[in-house]
Amino acid sequence: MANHKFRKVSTHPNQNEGLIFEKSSAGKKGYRLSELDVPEVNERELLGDLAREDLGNMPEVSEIEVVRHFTRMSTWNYAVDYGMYPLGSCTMKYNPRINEVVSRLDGLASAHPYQPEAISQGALRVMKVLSDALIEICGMDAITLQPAAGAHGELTGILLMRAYLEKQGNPRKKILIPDSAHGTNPATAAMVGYDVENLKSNAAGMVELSALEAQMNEDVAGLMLTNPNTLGVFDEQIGKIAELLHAKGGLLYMDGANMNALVGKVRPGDFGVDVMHLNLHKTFSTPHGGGGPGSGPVACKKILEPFLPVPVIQETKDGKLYLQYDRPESVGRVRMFFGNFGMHVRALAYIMANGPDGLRQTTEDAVLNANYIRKKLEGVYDLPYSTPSMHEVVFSDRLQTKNGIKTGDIAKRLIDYGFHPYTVSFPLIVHGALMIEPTESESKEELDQFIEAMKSVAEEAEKEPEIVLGAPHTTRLSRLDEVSAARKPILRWKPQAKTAAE
Amino acid sequence: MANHKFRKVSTHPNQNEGLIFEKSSAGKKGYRLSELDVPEVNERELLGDLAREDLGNMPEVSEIEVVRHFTRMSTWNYAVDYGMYPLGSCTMKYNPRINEVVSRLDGLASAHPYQPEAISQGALRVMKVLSDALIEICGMDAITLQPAAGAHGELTGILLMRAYLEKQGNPRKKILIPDSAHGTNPATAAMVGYDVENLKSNAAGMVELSALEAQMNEDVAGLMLTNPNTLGVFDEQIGKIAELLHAKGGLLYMDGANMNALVGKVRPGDFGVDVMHLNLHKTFSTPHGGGGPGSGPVACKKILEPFLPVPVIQETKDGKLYLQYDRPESVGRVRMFFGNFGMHVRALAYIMANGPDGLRQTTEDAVLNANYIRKKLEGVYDLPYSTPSMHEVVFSDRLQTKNGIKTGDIAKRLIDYGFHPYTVSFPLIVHGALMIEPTESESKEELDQFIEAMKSVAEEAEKEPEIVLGAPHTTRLSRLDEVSAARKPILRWKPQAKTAAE
Amino acid sequence: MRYLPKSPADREQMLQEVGVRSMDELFSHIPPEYRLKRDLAVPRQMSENEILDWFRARSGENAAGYGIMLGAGAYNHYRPVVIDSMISRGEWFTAYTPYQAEIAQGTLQSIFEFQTMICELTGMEVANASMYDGSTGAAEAVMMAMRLTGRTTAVLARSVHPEYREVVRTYARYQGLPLTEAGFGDNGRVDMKALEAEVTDETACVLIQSPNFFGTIEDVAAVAELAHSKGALLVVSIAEALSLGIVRPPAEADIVSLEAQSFGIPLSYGGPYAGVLATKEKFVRQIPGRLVGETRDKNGTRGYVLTLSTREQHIRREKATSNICTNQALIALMANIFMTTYGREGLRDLARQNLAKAAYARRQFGTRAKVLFDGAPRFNEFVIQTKDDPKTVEQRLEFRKIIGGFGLKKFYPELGNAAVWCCTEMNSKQQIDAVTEVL
Amino acid sequence: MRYLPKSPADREQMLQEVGVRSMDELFSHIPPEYRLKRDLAVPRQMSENEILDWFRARSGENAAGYGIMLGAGAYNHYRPVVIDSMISRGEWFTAYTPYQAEIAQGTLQSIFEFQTMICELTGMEVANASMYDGSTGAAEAVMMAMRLTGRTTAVLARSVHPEYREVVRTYARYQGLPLTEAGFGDNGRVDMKALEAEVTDETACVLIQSPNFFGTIEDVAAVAELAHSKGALLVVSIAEALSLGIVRPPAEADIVSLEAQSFGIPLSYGGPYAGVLATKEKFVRQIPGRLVGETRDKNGTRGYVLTLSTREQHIRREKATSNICTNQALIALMANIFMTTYGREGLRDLARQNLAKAAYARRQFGTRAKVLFDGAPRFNEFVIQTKDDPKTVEQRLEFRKIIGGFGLKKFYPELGNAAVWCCTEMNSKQQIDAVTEVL
Ligand SMILES: Cc1ncc(COP(=O)(O)O)c(C=O)c1O
Ligand SMILES: Cc1ncc(COP(=O)(O)O)c(C=O)c1O
Repeated sequence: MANHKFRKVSTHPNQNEGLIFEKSSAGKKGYRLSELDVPEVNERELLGDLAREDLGNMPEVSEIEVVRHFTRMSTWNYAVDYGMYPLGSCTMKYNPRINEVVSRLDGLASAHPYQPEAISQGALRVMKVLSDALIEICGMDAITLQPAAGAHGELTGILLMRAYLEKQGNPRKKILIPDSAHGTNPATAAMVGYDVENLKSNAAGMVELSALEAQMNEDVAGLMLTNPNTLGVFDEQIGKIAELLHAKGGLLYMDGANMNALVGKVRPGDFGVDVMHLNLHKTFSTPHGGGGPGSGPVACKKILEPFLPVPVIQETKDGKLYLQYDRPESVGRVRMFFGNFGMHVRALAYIMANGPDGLRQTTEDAVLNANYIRKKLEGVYDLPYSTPSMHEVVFSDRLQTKNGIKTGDIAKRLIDYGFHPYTVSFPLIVHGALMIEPTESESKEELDQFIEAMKSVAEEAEKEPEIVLGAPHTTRLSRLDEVSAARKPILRWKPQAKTAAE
Repeated sequence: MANHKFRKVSTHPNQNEGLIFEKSSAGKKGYRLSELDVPEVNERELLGDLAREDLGNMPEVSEIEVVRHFTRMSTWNYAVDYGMYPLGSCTMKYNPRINEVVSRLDGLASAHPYQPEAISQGALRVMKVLSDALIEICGMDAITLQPAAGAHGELTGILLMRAYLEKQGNPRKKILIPDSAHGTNPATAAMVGYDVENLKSNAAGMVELSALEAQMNEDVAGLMLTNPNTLGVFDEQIGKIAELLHAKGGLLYMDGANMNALVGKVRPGDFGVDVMHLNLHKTFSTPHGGGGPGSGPVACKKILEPFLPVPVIQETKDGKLYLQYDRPESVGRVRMFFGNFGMHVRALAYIMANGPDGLRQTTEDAVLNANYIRKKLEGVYDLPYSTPSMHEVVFSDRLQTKNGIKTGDIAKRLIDYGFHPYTVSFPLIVHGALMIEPTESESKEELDQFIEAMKSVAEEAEKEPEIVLGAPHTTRLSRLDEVSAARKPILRWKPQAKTAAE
Repeated sequence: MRYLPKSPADREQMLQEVGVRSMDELFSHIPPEYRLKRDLAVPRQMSENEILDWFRARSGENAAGYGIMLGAGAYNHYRPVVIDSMISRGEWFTAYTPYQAEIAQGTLQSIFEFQTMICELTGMEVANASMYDGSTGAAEAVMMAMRLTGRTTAVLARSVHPEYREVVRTYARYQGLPLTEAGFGDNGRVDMKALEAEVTDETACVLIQSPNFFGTIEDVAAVAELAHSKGALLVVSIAEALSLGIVRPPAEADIVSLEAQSFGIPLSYGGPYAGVLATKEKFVRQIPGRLVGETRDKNGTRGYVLTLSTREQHIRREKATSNICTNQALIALMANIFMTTYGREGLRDLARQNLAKAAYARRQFGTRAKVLFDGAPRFNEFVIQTKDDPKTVEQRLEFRKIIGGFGLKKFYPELGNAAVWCCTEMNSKQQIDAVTEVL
Repeated sequence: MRYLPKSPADREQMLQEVGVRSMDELFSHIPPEYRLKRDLAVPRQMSENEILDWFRARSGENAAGYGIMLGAGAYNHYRPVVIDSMISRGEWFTAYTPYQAEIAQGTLQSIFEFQTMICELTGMEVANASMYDGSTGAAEAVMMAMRLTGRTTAVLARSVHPEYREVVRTYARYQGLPLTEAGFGDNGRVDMKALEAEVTDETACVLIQSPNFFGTIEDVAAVAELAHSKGALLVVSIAEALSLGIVRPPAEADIVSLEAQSFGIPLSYGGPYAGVLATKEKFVRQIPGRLVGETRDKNGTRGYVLTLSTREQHIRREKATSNICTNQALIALMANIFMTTYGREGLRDLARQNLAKAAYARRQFGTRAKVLFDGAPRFNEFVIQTKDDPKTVEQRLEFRKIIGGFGLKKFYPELGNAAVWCCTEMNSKQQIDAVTEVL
């Protein structure tokens, strides 16, 4: 009967809103245009046979249907506003509402990127103040806000390194990347024409120094290091690592995705990093929006400044800001205009809301939360690395696999407890990884509930594994068939599909 | 196992967010004040023993906890944005988003009611243009926007009638009210010092003319008529009714809660109404917000204009608007300032979005939707009055009661189908009433799903009544015990309750 | 029309299934002479863009970005942005009154929290879900007192907001005997002698406001004693809710009528605001408006419902405690979010800043003009008597984009050029100093 | 700090349970010489109110309420308010990439709809979930063409947005041979002769933009034929997405790179915007970025998942089709809501209004200045050559609060005082006439 009930309930759109194309019918309108105050035109006359026949299957719905469609679909998402979202490395922290308000102020939101600089001083000031703050936070000398996301920042940073080395006379061939690195690191190195050489980690989850010594030579442009790395471990040998690289003329790139573990406590520029990116959508609270937009500013040391993408913001003695384009050594543009300005506004608002004291406390709370979870779940789940944790902790499913339960199953079951899962199976150096990053935004109450849930799932894995394997049980949809999705990809709706849809 | 699963899932705040007081802990802050730029003060010095000791059990939480608390609780509500909300007489139509935007424009939202008229012309213009539009829509001569809701408008309207009759020399004793009337009508009459005399309806659900003739005399101040009435029936004898009243010196008050059935098609002023109220939160799309704010403008004929509440908006020859207070015959104020201005803004935006053509079409669609439901459900549910329906249709549970199923049970079961129930057990003249008002905002798709659900529930009432009696089955909470709630009222949280709460 | 989810084909098909040939046939039972044969003379259908432009223009005709030193029943406080962010969720603002508890727990639980916080702040035992505003709330409180005492007149302090008093008079007009008033003393408080003279054994209640219209905090305890000694109740009206952050609650009152506008509700040219009534448990069955109570569902889980509705019009009809139906739920929710965001410490800190700003302004203005009613404590409002008519001062301030105090002449001719000014956390020292210069 | 949900007591207790004495102990394993012993020199902690005021001031320093007749890659169109109303729901903007399909169906289904609409509009068979923007999208498209053809150079039309070309060069720098360019003819279109000369059997693709940087609509079919005849692919970049409402889709292209900013995305001083790549089904395994596909759950119910991720960096690492990870999902959602709101008829009507406004402006401006590239059809942009330097015109327009065309000198010295102007539904006849006077 339970099922029977559910079947009926699920007939309501709120549980089963169709595709917008299935709600479309000719003549419904969700718009109205203003009266045209210039002479009407006929597109056939103006465009000839370049005029378009029709718009095919584009939908036709009314405004209330738009509102309901996107409201109903939204209720199928989990979000930070619902609760803990401990995706490791993704830093799903609170997105402050004031950020959303200031970024929508008319003078900022409606500013055209090519409007005269004289009437863009407000926007340029926002970018300048943010730039200065980020430089200070990273302990670097210069910055570009142009990159649109972290990976884009990596690309920019490695381009800077290559341009610098080329100027030294030899761009070199390889980039060293630890096996714990995020996939964007090797992918980036390849885009800049470098071969990727894997660097082993040691038992502590840090760089194996002997390996680095052995692999570092004049063919190596540098090392891409995430610090703290994806195990949540701060590499204490960082000074030595930088030395080794610099001694052989290489450069140290830091993937700053985990900068939220350091802000206000440690500055990469102080421990030998030459260039790094930041993820404003992680450390600086800009919303991730279901997959972006991001923003990946790149900060660097003086030696790399000449190569920054154009334009660069400069200030005249009398405090006027302007965009400098004439920079002969620049690597060029990585994006049109000035980057994701709307995210710059939000990140600055976040920094202002925190101040130096708030930023430090935020970092401390993030690290405290991760260590609290580690303490409470150690033993319940296998902890492959006993090295101190910073902002996140990585467990493995070793203890559960004996009952045939994998990290992915635990994750799905966690959904039934009302939590978003942690990051599954990453980093790759931990087999069956559970990568948990609570961020500073979780209260003790929420953490305790999460811990209780994780313990309960571990217990279920012992006592009733099938309930875990079958999870989630409480969602609108059960586990989705990703295999057949990839085998026979359906990447768009087509009219005939209409019948297929219930 | 299902239960077992649910128990656990329900431990997450999203399903079971506690009271804010239960999340509070000393020292958490959700605010920060600006630096004080004037000398600090000590309240003991300034207020002496009028200074407050402390704020007792007021909560202490952070901003993210505020956001999650109100986001989580919100997900326990049904809303027009989710789907059909066919509460009869309540007119739960689409609340356009542009209304929310324009009502928040700084110059309107931050206007102080006592700021000089010279810098309030924009606000006054909004009220003036809205007033003119509503007068035209009602076919009346004058209006006040001061009343804060429909019932408040009723109070104002009856006050106008009484002031007028007093001026004629005799305020009279009684108000006639049909048995189909909303509870606010008799309650209002009483507040203005009138006795309420019940007026029978005839088999068609209209006023029994002979009864009216018999009851109408010099003791009767007037009749409060809802037209179309709460049966969704337009009283075709309206002309005769007005005559009978006027002949004996009485006045006709129309409760305009159902004006959405007439806009653009029929004007009360044209069929003899002397005074009426409108519910801007029904007919004119201002959001109902879980119980208000409303807005209940009162439109009247010339003879009643001198008695309108102060102030009244006037315009000088050169187009300056001002507030006129010097009106000796006014009934006085029914509210401070000028009424729910924010709702006036929204209602006007709605009228502008529709225009004359849109308003008419809106009325037509509302009536079409109600008749479509009537047609499809007639026979499945008992239709006590075969008189033509306007914007809503009233069924009874007669066919279901034989299986012990009452209108309230059908309503609860409807929840399982993803719909908000209709209005239950009102109007009182229909025993076990199902009062259904779809409004124009429902698509054929949504209506068909609703009809299917209603049929399915009727079928269940036959075949498996217990499933209906036990409903709802799919909500976070099952049926709530209203009886014990009223017997031993707990109207506020108290610290010791902390333990009691899970 | 873009709000209507029907295509022409949908309409055709539905008309057919209903069995009529045209839309007009659906209205054919209405006598032809009443049917409108023309378009309504209202503004033509506009695009969203045009609507936005029209209202932007109106907004521009209003003062925007002015410094506001005007209170007098509507207070300019900062509104944390979480308020609009939350209430803009459709689940809150597109819901109706929570008649169906199982799918309205969000609204119901939030009202229960609101009722609780109002009790905490006012020192009362129960509070309702909301009233239209502070003025109608005060009127309903007086009517409630009449029901409770069986007496039919009341004494209003003249230091109560003049428009509140007008509303009370309108509501009470047909309830019984005419209302009387009691004046104020040199310290701005209600004149106890005058009050004593007015209160009789036919007096249902005494209505005072604290802080009152002059910003003066009344001696609630003393007035309560006087009222109670004659068997009358005390109704205390509070227009500046933030005062409760730092001023002793009127615990001696029998009924407190609060206007919550200061708690995160936009000035919005006077509305929508939210009133609320709080009282003693023993009086609960005479309180008007909605009440939310705690209960359990079939599984024993805690939940909330509308309760004690036998007081209300939909059950009691002409015998109801009031005709109120729709109240100000969404506005009360704003206040709820505001109170939650500032909380126990914040409301106090914020109130203290208001106290400091007003104290500073009073001292500064005092160097240029006469400060009235200085004999009793006040919160964020004070009365200044200038040589020139406030209207003249107003014009001078206009250049500085500052809106000054409320001229009292209109309601209190005896006070001449006096005006009541207000300073909140929104007024900078700079603004205050600028005003000082023009006084 | 108001965002942190911990009381001092909470911190104390947690530190104890973790087994450390202080916060600093949690960082003690970091070499002391690297630990910061001072406060960061960043702005002090500000109240929400102060933050709002600061940004309001910055907003005021920017042009607000100006008439914008500037396009050049960023277009000023009306944004229906439902867009922000919807994306402001936490369920949309506070979610991460939909890795866990069962609790991300909202995001996934909306992306599937987005992919479908992009296919409908561009005439392609598949589209991805989004790219950073149109410029990086064009670059990724060129790289994709190189992978597909195994060739390592490309020809860029000079009529492609100059900044797009700069980005393509940056991306392609280390991919192989240097890129070459082909100029434009008197009608503003790519010069076919020049193009023919540049395209060789090492050319992976030809990149054109249509409407191009001058607003001219390219002859896509002809360019495609030329490219294909040399075994090269055709990549068409579209910066003004609204043109697809009324201009024939570039169906002959192999890859279309679209900038969706025109679809309800604020100008926001240049970002965030949203790019998207569309192509033929047979090329799908070389497309960069995320793809959402339809599938079924265990009960056979339709659902959506991220798919074909073996193309992506997190699986393929250095062999991935791109390093892109985070894309522009929320911005793509804005475009999705925009396309849904206007829909089949609306996009066409809106595009027609743009066509009409630009045609009128061109005619009017033409009476005062020289219209260039008039030999081929255009959408809402056109090039005007004035006697005076555009900078001078700019100053004259400043008084009328109008932002004029984009001076071409910087990138096309040979065009002298030419500037590319844009007119959309947002530009009134009155504005256009005002500008005409000033030219
Ligand atoms: C360690 C690490 N590096 C790089 C990235 C890529 O950043 P983005 O997704 O902003 O491109 C991420 C984000 O997933 C990350 O976690
Ligand atoms: C017929 C009728 N009259 C009066 C009212 C009272 O209107 P309000 O709730 O706005 O006070 C209502 C609303 O419920 C109603 O339906």
